[in-house]
Amino acid sequence: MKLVTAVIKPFKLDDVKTALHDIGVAGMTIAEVQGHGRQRGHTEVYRGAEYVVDFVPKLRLELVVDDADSARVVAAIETAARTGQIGDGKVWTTPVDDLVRIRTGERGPDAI
Amino acid sequence: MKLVTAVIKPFKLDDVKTALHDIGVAGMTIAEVQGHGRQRGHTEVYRGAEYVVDFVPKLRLELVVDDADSARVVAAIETAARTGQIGDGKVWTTPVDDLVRIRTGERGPDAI
Amino acid sequence: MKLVTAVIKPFKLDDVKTALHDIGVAGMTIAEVQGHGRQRGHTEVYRGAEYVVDFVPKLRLELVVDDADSARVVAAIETAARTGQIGDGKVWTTPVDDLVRIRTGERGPDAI
Amino acid sequence: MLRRMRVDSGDTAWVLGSAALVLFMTPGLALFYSGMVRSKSVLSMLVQNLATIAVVSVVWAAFAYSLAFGPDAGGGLIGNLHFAGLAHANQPVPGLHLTVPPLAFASFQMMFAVITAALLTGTGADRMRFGGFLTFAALWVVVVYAPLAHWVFAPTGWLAQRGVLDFAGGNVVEIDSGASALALALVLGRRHGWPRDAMAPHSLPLTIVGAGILWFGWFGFNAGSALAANCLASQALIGTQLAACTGLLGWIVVERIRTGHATTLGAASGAVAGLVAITPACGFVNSVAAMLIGFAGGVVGVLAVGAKFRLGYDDSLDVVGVHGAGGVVGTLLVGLFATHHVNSAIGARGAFDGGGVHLVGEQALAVVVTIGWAFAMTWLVGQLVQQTIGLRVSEEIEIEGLDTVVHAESAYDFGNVRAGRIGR
Amino acid sequence: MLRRMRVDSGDTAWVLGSAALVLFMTPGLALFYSGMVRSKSVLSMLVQNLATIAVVSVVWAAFAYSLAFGPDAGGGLIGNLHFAGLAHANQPVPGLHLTVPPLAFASFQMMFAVITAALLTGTGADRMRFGGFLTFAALWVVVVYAPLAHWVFAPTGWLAQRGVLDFAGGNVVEIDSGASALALALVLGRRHGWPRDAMAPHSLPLTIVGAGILWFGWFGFNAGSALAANCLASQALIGTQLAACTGLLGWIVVERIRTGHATTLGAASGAVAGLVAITPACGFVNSVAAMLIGFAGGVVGVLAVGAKFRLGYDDSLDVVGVHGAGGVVGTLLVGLFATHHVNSAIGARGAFDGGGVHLVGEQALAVVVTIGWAFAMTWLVGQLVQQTIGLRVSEEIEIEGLDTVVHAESAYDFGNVRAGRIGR
Amino acid sequence: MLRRMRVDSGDTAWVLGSAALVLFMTPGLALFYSGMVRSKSVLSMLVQNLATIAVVSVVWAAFAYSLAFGPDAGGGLIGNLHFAGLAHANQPVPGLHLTVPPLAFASFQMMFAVITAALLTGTGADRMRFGGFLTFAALWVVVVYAPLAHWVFAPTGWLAQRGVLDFAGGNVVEIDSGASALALALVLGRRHGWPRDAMAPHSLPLTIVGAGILWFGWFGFNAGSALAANCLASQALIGTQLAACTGLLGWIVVERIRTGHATTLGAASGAVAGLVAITPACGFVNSVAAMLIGFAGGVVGVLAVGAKFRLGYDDSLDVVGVHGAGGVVGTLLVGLFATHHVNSAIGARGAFDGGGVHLVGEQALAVVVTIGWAFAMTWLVGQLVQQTIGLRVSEEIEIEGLDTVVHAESAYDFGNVRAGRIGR
Ligand SMILES: Nc1ncnc2c1ncn2[C@@H]1O[C@H](COP(=O)(O)OP(=O)(O)O)[C@@H](O)[C@H]1O
Ligand SMILES: Nc1ncnc2c1ncn2[C@@H]1O[C@H](COP(=O)(O)OP(=O)(O)O)[C@@H](O)[C@H]1O
Ligand SMILES: Nc1ncnc2c1ncn2[C@@H]1O[C@H](COP(=O)(O)OP(=O)(O)O)[C@@H](O)[C@H]1O
Repeated sequence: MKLVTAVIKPFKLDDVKTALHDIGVAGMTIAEVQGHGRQRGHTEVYRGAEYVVDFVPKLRLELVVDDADSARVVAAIETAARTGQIGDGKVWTTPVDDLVRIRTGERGPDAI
Repeated sequence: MKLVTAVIKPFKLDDVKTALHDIGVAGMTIAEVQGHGRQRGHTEVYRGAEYVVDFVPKLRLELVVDDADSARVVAAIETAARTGQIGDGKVWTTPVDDLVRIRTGERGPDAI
Repeated sequence: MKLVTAVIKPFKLDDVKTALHDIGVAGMTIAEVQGHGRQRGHTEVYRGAEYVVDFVPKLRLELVVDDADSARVVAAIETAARTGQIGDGKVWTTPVDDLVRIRTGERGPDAI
Repeated sequence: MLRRMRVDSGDTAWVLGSAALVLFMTPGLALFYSGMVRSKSVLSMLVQNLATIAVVSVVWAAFAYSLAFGPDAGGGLIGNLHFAGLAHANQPVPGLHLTVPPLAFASFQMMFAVITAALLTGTGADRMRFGGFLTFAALWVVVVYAPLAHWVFAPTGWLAQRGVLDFAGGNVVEIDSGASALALALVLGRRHGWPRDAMAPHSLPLTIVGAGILWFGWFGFNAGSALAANCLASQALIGTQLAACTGLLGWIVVERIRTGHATTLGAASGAVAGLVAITPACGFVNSVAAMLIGFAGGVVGVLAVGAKFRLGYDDSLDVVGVHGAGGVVGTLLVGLFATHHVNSAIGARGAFDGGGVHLVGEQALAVVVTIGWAFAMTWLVGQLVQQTIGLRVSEEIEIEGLDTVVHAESAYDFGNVRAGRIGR
Repeated sequence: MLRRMRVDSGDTAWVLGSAALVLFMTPGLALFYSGMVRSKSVLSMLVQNLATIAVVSVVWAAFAYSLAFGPDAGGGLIGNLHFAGLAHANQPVPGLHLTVPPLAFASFQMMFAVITAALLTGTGADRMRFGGFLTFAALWVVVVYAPLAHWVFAPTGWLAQRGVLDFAGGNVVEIDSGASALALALVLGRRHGWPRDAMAPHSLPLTIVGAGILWFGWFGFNAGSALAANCLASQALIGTQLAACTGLLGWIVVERIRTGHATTLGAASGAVAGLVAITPACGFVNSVAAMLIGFAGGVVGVLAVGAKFRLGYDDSLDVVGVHGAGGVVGTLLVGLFATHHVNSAIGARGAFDGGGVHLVGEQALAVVVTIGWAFAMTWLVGQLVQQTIGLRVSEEIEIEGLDTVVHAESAYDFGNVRAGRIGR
Repeated sequence: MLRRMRVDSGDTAWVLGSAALVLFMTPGLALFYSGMVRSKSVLSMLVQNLATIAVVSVVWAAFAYSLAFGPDAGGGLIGNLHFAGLAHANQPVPGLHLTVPPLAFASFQMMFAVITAALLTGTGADRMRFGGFLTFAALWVVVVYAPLAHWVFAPTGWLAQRGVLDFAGGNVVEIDSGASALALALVLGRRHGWPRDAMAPHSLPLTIVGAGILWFGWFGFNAGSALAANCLASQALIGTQLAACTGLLGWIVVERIRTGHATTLGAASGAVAGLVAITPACGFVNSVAAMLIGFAGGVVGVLAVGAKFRLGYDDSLDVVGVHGAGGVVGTLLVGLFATHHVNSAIGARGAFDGGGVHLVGEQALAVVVTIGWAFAMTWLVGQLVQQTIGLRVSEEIEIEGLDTVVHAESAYDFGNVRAGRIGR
């Protein structure tokens, strides 16, 4: 199995979720994160002092998927999350040794 | 070493923490996340309009553990987090190349 | 490629970010997390009842880096985040199979 | 001038206190509204309301007060500029026999103009330009509000002369803002994603802070409109309270039946709807009638807010449904329930007090006139601003959120990450 | 009727303003309480309070006011239904020589009934049924509150006739709510996880918003109880302020000694405890006595809130410890400190004003009667509701949280994830 | 004593209501300030303000009131202890011809002392010791505030005798707090990371809750200072409103020009700056002058807050820039705009009312005296506390945050992780 981790722009969540549903993937875990990279943060003003907020709100999606599915999942996320503007984010894949569904104790791909 | 990642129901945290303490594991890092899967979100009402919140609050636990411990850790989490109801969550295990304790610079299993 | 994950004390973020910039690393994703380990949480008082908050606020940094860079990145974080006090946190490294930049579709180290 | 009037200190204390209460309603409204928007446009809502207080107060002092309450310029249509700049504003308002200093009255009325304009921020949530709205508000208070206030509130106004009864602003404030909101919603167009996306409130506790302030302030609004601390003010106060209560109950009962849940936002909205409905009536009806009117306001309110989904206009925070509908309900029911037992000064009695349908007719006329005037003129003013300096931000800004882009601020920073550096 | 009374505009302004202030206290209480609960039942606390305002106000107007302040039906035990539906409510209350319109008095007293019932929401935090509590509140205000108000506040009531002194509700509001809260806590039972889990406040700033409103409103509560704007009201106001201050200091000093920390919640709680303690006393005692009474209230409060852990009842937000204990302290200390220098209208003087123990005895009697009555009757009413429609939600709902399950809302949505779609 | 005075119920209602309003300002200030600090020291700000209310009120009743308003002890420099402990406090204040009970006046003035001291918490944000500050505040109100109040507010004070005009506290409250804040900032030193780190507000909605309360309360502060419900109070009220509005506009216009953005915090700050500037003037100037003074306050405020970065003192929440600068602006402009058309009781007329430069000179003298006195004495008191019990926490505590370390509480807990156990 693979763990697909994607960092995306928050307002793209709905599109990504729909794209994943369309290829039959539903299970995922999402965290609100702050990104840092090429995309610059915005400037804020606080009683006349200006400062740059270096971090940009992003969402981080994690999906454990079957080896066979991982390329499709990555592709689906990629397409759905793309705006073409800087800061669209990343998707990376890492190996998973094992997975358990807590409710049933099922293991491996069955637990996805 | 292994990285054990668990997604659990929030109100089970105390039980899981206790179970882990019981097998001698204390170090972990926890994030508040939103889960999506078989468990349906709840319906909310906003001035007469009804909508479904698709995400369910979950906690995501991360523990770097010795290879030898990983099965026990997974089992402890599994048992403590189980309610038998849909949405109990997942536990997965991934390989870790290296670990450092920042305070001392210790490396590998000593740093756990 | 490697995924470097670091758990640090929140007020060290600025130092760590600067140290990483200095070695040419800018991209990272940050989450607010709660840590549990040797460092004890603080005691709070609620209308006369005292209780311990078992978790300590930490930041969790994630960086996908080139294999060649990973040791330098770990070292930079280690040095910048160290206070020598208990609770400084951990850095661990895990293998990454693949990485995509959503904006361009670039893959592998080029996408970092 | 003043020396010729009898100033009663108790009445003055009440009207000054009421003016303060009504002013407090606008920050209250800002909180009420800002809790209802998503976390990316919280501050835009707050600052639009604060700046509306500023702009409208200044315009009011400059000349809108005079247009509304100055000596009639002819036909009961508009006041002249005798009180412009609050000059001569220690002279009595023609036709009003006040026992309070005219400046106390001018202050009290200023706060009414302020909150009426501020209500419109709710319609434009998430997408309205800051400068554009302030320009709009300045024009609106002169073009739309001041004439209506003259017609209804000034004793020399043509609707007042016909015997239309509006104790505390059912027409001037509530229907006016509701009809104007509809026009503004049409000028602005829908939000990106509406009506598909839920756009749920980001902080209902903040909304309840605002609702509490509104409820509190409304005692000044309604009972202060007696312009004296007397039996009439007492009746207005208890009627206001009871209508808020039955409005709340009406709303959540309907909601419970329709969705299975009584909601917090529903309770607060129902209280506001009840308060809106009793606004024109509280000085003319008894306590039992007040309960019925409030209940009607709540029930009609919850039904009316659903209309926007069917009709397709994005009145974001339901100014039409709550203020417009509630104001119509209250204004019409005055025609039924007004009684000289409560207020011996009224010209015509309500239907249930033996007055026949005459008063109902006058009230209905006022409703039609107010809706027509407010809708048409607001649409014109809105288009004018839209076509010149612009009234709506770009879609890009709307998606990103007004707070960071327009106001360069974020509402909240609870965490440990955002901190920036100054001067780097 | 009214024409036979002398209505003083200054007194009326003060009482109407005070009625508004006291109403404002209940949204304030809602915020005070809702900040103290966990984030999953914030809205349940808010909406329970809002709906309590509605239900109690309507019941009050319908007949509870008449039971409390109507012409005595016999023996000083209860009023008759002469004022039911606020009919004849512009007639004077028997025995009260008011200079304000009776409806101003009725409004003012309505707000007292509202907040007393609302206090009980604090006891049932996190687990109380919405509909069940509203039913309970409606019954409670008739069965428990109205008789007590008659006994103590109505000049014809039997405790008032004996010379019991209760300026602004030490018995009727504070001890009453405290003893009722104890009974309700027993009926409801403990929360899941109590007393092991900390159940810490989710937003202390929200609690302080509420505390500020309560403090502010309490001036209306206490100084408004003079029912006139005069020297007595002034003494009541400054005594109220001083007692809030010393209550705050008393609480945090004890807390600092016991835990090493002075807390924000402690400061707010101490201010409330001081305000509670001075409530029965502020119109009878001088400023120095007010400071002592407030201090006693704060010290006793902080000690009393710990009792629930020892005794094992889950009075979640400490209505017993703060209102019950503080009310007893204040009521008894009136027996010592009441002086005719402050209030020449009192029958018996306090011990320190040369009155011996007579007044202390009467006050103690009132305490015992109030505790006994409120506890017993509330227990009965609570059981009645519990056994019929139910007063407590299931454990499943309690764990999940009342907000999402019962009210289908979430208090906060600061992030970017939750957004749903309408009509999918 | 009291019987010899004519107590007017309307005036009393207004002054009691105003006292309540001014008290409400301090919780409002606490919220205003606490929204502006980072999430780790929110509660420290709240509890410092609450405890300041307590300490200052008690000190005020104990003797500061007497020092300020007691019979002059000689030379117009200080009052004697005749009113200490509020003994004889139902006797009239020498030189004041009040129509309200002296205790109403004492209450009203108590709230002024409270908020002036509370303003200083803003300077010490994030790093001030709790106990140290309370000690400081107790000393400060006696050593710094009470003498100034005597000089300016008591008719027998030496500055009052010279004809210095300060209607509601431009010197006594605003310049006083501003100059004291500067001294305190120097005694405390800079925060860790200042001025490099942004230290942005953690919750601007909370700040706006506070700003709304401040604005509302300021009507009591300013119009209440007429000490009667009359024409003068009405003028003060409308002038206060207009100055708040133009202050808001002045601030955001400058901000827009300088940074391209009008901010929410800027709007709130500008309103406060306008309110500050009109405070000394509102009972002496007409509405147009009030608008100009408010505008000047806003513009000077936004320029002044930048000064700390250039001069290098860390006045964390800008007490110097907003209150100090605004107070100076308003006090001096009284010299220009004061007119006997508004207030026939004034000795000298302003320059534009044909009074020449005399009044300007007196006002300038008052400014210089106030700044000198407040700065010097506060520095001494601050050093005294700093060197003895300490006024600043350790750097370790400062970095960790005052809330958890000093007060053992966290402001917020929105999540599902923190829950602890009791008694483990
Ligand atoms: N090397 C990295 N490791 C982890 N996350 C990264 C990395 N680089 C970028 N990110 C995440 O991806 C987001 C987008 O990256 P950015 O460089 O701004 O734009 P783009 O991916 O379009 O070039 C960042 O905000 C950050 O959250
Ligand atoms: N494939 C997956 N990858 C990552 N997280 C998952 C995946 N599937 C489920 N989850 C997480 O586990 C939680 C529970 O999953 P769900 O399908 O609802 O119930 P169950 O595990 O009992 O079948 C989800 O809310 C989500 O956080
Ligand atoms: N085994 C682990 N797995 C994951 N995170 C850990 C682990 N051990 C510690 N942590 C994280 O590191 C933080 C610091 O660890 P702690 O044991 O308190 O101090 P130190 O690393 O200085 O010995 C913890 O708060 C937690 O977030």
